[in-house]
Amino acid sequence: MTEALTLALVGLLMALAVWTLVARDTFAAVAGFVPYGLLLTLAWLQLRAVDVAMTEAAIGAGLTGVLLIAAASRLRSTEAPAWAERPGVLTRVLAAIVSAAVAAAVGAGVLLLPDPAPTLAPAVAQNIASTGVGNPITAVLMSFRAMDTLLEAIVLLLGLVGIWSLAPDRFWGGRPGPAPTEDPNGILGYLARVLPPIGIVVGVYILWVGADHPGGKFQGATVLAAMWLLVMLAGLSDAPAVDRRWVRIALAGGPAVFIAIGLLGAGVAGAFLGYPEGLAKPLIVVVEAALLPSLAVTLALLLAGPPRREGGGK
Amino acid sequence: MNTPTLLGLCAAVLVGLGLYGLIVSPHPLRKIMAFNVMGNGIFLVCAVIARRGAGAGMGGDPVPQALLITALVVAFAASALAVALVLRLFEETGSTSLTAQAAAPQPAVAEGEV
Amino acid sequence: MKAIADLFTIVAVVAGAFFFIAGTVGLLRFPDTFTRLHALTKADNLGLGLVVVGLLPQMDGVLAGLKLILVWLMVLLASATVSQLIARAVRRGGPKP
Amino acid sequence: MTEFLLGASAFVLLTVAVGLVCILRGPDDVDRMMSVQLFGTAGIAALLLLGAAIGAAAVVDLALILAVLAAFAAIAFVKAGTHMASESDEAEDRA
Repeated sequence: MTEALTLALVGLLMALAVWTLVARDTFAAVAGFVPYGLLLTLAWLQLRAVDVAMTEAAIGAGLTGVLLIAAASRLRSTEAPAWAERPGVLTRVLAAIVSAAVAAAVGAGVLLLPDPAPTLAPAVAQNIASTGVGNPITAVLMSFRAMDTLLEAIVLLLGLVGIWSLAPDRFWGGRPGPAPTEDPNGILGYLARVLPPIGIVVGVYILWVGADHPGGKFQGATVLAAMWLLVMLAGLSDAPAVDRRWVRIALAGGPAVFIAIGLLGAGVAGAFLGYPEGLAKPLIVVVEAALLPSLAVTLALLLAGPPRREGGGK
Repeated sequence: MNTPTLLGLCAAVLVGLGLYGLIVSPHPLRKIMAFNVMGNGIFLVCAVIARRGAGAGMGGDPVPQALLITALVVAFAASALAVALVLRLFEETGSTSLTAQAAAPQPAVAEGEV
Repeated sequence: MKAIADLFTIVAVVAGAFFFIAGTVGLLRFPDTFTRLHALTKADNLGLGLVVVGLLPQMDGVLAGLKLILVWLMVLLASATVSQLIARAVRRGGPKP
Repeated sequence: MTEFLLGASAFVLLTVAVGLVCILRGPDDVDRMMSVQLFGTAGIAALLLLGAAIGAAAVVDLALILAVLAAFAAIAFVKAGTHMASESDEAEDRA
């Protein structure tokens, strides 16, 4: 029966992937992308990667959909000209041959994977006790491969800097997105008052259980970012000017704490990002708690886009 | 054929479809989506490898799984940056064409652009 | 006891699956946007509600059960809001129904 | 029991997917959005069923995330639509 479910998943994933490629209407293609993310969530779950499924649910099915839908609506007028620029038959045939060859190579790679499969699971299981956390993914992210996580937090910041630098000169340091026009007492305002309290609890809870069960800061931060975006979309609060000091502090705070604790490790435990004996879990919790608001603000502002209005008073 | 293999082959197809879309789609937003499809295929292969490495009481090898979480978040940031670039191109030129003649922008308000 | 719980799960989940069929058929067969919206919001919420109720006996503890019910309530909230928003957007003369 | 839950999960998914694939062809964006919404709800149901089948307790937390974010795609759609309507008539051309 589990094969039947997998087959259904595989069929639908491929159908939606084809759809996003062949649909004439870009919005229709984007509309297919949201369920596509949801199906991937189920695929991660079938592969027992529950933590990854959570991230996909939050980012792939949540934020990416919003990003693409908003962009597709604004770019609607560019569709017909783009369609006219479609490459000729020869290019398409060549592209199809190349793509099929690459797909065949990847497929062969999957079929020829070594058996028994190499795995680091026993190594993680052996050393997880030294970190004090119960969730092996969190142990890997925050201890064994902490450097990756630190660099990732910084990559997100760089992405945001890249987006901000797309702002026209006169809006430099201004507010992203259009001015709020929504009636704050409308149905969206209602949702933006009811949902965020629950959403914030859920986000923090996901961070909290992440120590011992699937969950963690990325998933929690995405939920928090979504709640902030909802409040902004409903017109209850305007997007902040990006040169505000609190925005800058919120963005850099998490990575700064992470680096500080890393340097502490360099002094006390003999390696950058090494944790002193017995202090691993409290330090991991501190870093995660510091990263949560930073990641939430970063993700929300990534979605809000470059500044498009003056930043001054309201 | 078991579940990881099936999903692995699905991943191979996704990589191929994404690559095809990336080359053929004329619209940059569609290219971004195609790139995401391709990326998802690669992530799926990675998750299949993680699943095959199940052991020590875990459903999969936690190291690739942790890297996948990182990858998903970074892929989102990259998509957001790419979408912002396309929207800026549209605001600047009124078109999203990537061909040479249409891409000569008329910098009306954007002198000193970064 | 286990058998009764399992039977309850099966009955409720099957009923839930039926409502998902109903929702899909409604979406495909109803003539205009408002009636389709009606089919959608009734069917999917009842479907998910029945699945949630059916899964309650399979949960490990009270907390998991409460979270499961919270999931349903949140989807109800989302669905109610979305149907209002869509109906309003249609009536305001956006894309024609 | 496990078999039943897995089967139910696949069944719900396939049922709604049939509708999804039909609706994605159009004609209206509103209908596309509604079928996406229906698919979102059914996806949560399929997820919970699969989670119960494989005994992954954390699936409830996963469903919680999805439920909190369930409205976002549609909100982005409606917001984008109203902005378009006020800015120009381009939205009408292809709708």
